[in-house]
Parts: sequence; structure tokens; C-alpha cells
Amino acid sequence: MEIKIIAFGQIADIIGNSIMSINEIKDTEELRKKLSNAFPQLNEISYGIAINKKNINKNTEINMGDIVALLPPFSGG
Amino acid sequence: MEIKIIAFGQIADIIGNSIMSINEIKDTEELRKKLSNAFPQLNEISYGIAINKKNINKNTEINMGDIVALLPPFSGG
Amino acid sequence: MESKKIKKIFVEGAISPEFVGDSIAKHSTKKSIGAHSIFLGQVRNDRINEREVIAINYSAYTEMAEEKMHEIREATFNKYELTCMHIYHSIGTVNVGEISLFVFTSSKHRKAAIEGCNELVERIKKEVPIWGKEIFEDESFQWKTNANKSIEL
Amino acid sequence: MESKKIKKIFVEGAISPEFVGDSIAKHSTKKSIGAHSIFLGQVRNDRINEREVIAINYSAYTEMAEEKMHEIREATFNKYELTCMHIYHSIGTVNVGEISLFVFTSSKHRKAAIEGCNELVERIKKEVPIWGKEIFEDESFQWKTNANKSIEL
Repeated sequence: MEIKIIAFGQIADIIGNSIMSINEIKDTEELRKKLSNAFPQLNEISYGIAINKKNINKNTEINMGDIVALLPPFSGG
Repeated sequence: MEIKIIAFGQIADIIGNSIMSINEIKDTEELRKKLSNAFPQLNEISYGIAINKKNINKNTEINMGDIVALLPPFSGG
Repeated sequence: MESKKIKKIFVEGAISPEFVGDSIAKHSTKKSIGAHSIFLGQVRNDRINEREVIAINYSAYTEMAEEKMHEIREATFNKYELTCMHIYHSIGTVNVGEISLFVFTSSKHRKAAIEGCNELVERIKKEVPIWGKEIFEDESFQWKTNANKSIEL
Repeated sequence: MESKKIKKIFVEGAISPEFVGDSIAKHSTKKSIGAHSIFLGQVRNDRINEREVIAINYSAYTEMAEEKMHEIREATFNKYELTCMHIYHSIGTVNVGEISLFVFTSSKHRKAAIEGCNELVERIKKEVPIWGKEIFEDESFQWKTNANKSIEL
């Protein structure tokens, strides 16, 4: 399974590009862990996750074709 | 003694002109009574009085040279 | 701080949208400003007893209004951390769809501008000696009253 | 009611004062409007660790932002009796002194426009996926955080 990850703001700076693909991630908890291992700087940022443009508030299954967005705190306005 | 009365809004419509002079009025209570007798339509309007541009909240002496303004409810904006 | 001099607030006839745009543009040099709050009063085509309002004719006790407005400006500058404050009110005839009141506050953070602007609008309507005469299509008129103002808020 | 279609909110670069003036002018034909409330966010020259901000570069998760904004618009139209609602946010670089956010509500009576506008500003800042990168005079940068936002309000 391949999922599409898009990152924004300072997370895009850390991850290096704003679109990446990751294989075999079952849910958002696992995704957070994998990202945290690959990019230790992420541990200093509290970020939200949206799946298919909807905010996720608890651990959520990730399915094939989902678009997963990593969202650092918003600062528009 | 002569005092200068200026009227605004619907009061100016009733009194007929916007500046008038009245002789021998000791205070604002007496002024209200005299105006009410002369212009019974005023009884239907709740109006405020300002002396020398300051709002008057209780019966107040009127002195020579004072400018007394009759102020119907404000409706600016 | 522009709070010390008595400023003119009355303009003859309607306040134009271009004037509002120009006022905003003048603030681009004030680089500590982070937020602007603007209130505009527009003349409404109310129907009263089958007659439609086509304009409001505003009159004021100008000297008292300017003193009162100065007092309100000072109090608002003291209460909120505002960078700028601009207030304009029409005198004379303003047609339906045109603007008769323009209140404009600016501040570093948005809270001061927003709350300051709201308070100014409330105080102007309640405390400044200005009267509006609603003109109907048949040229009859009636003086606006504050009666339904309290319902509005 | 303009609430049914998804509207574009993003504009490239700063929002010009003339654009704000033109938006106001378009409402002169809507004769049931009595009040307009406008909020403008302007980029501030904050000093952070001795460096001065000269611009903010805004980016967004555009598709999600537009959906979220649509949801906020609908909720605000349902909650307040608004005649019109217009919202614009900059994307890309906005220099200090320029405008990056324009929220504009109109209603018959002032309460709805004022409260609707305030709620929109709060919700946009909190809920819409937009990020600002503060650019300093030496070309270094830092991502804006919401940390001092809560202090602001």
C-alpha cells in the first residue's frame, strides 16, 4: 500500500519536499512514529493530521489512496 | 434677562425656527413648562436639554448669556 | 497618537467608498499596525406605513457634537491601545445605498481595534447630537427615532 | 444569499486598499443593507531577536482551506442575519504595511454584521490551514506561531 503525504509550513522545511509516499502504514499513530524516527526535529513541533482534507482528532486508519496532510499550527490572518 | 434657545430635529419643526429668545426663565424646569404651554405638541416628545453644550440631567439654573439647546432623541449613524 | 486636537467629523453628503479606500491606503506607512476595524453605516430603504425611505437628511448640533466626539475619542484612546482612530459622519442628504457613518480604528493586535470600533459606534449613536430625517418617495418625511435602535442591539 | 457556491478566498500577494473600496462600492445597490463591518489584517514590522520583519510569505493547503472556509461561511450565514459576506486572504509575499486579510460582512442591523465579522476572523485564524513565514531584513526567516495569538485575545 502506498499513501500520499503532503507537508506544509515548517514540516515541509524539515521533511524536505511537500509530497512524499510511504508504504505500509496502518494508521496515523504509526505514521507519527515513523516520521518521528526519520525526522527527529518533528518531535519539537506539535502538528495535526488531516486525511482527505478532514482533521483527525484520534488515531485513524489510513487506506490506500488517502491523502494525508501534516499540518503545523496555523498562522494565517 | 434674555436667553438664547436653539432647537433641533422635530422640536425645531414644532417651535418653527431654530433660534429664539425667551425672557425671565429661572431654570430648566420653568423653561420646560413655558414651552409646553406655548407648544402642546412638545408634550409628546421626550427631549433633553443642554446648557452651553453640556447635557443637563436635573433642574438647572439658567443664567444670562447661556445657550440652551433642546435635543430630541439622537438618531445619527 | 492623534488624540489631542479636535477633529472635524462632519462631511457634506454621502461618504464615498473611494474615500474609505484612500483612508485605508494612508495607513500603509504605519508599520506597527497589525489590524484595522471599520464600521460603515449605510442608508436603508425601510418601508414605514407603505412608504419607502429614499434618503435621510442629517442635521446636527455641530459645536456640541464636535466637543462630545472629542471626549469620546479621548476616552477610547485611553481605554484601548489604538494606533489610529478616524470618524466621519454625513450632514445633509444621503440617499439609500450610500454611506453616512465611517468609523475606522487601527491597532497592533486585533482586539483593541475591534472593541474600540464597536464602542465608538455605540457611543456615537447614543451620545452625539445628530438627527436623521427619513425622506419618503412621496417627499413626505419623518424624524428617525431611537425606539427600534434598542431592539437592534 | 451568496452562501451556496464555494468561493475563492486566495489572492496572490497583498490586498489593495482600492480593492477594498471597490468591494464597498458594489454594495450601494443592495438597499436593505444598513451596516457593514470590515476587518483588515496588515503585516506588522515586528522585531524578533533584533531582526525586523519586512514581509510575510503565506502558504496554504488550498483545497482544504477552501472547504473549511465554505463550512465556516455556511455556519456564519446560519448563525447571523447577514446580507453579504466576502473573505480574501493573501498567498505569497505581503510586505510590511500591506494587507493580507480582508473580511467584510453586511446586514440590515449592525449587530449581525459586527458579530459575524468578528467570529469569521477568529475562526479563519484558528481553523483555516494557512501558514505565514516571517521574512527578516537579512533574508533569514521564521515560521509564525499561534503562541502569542492567544495572548492577543
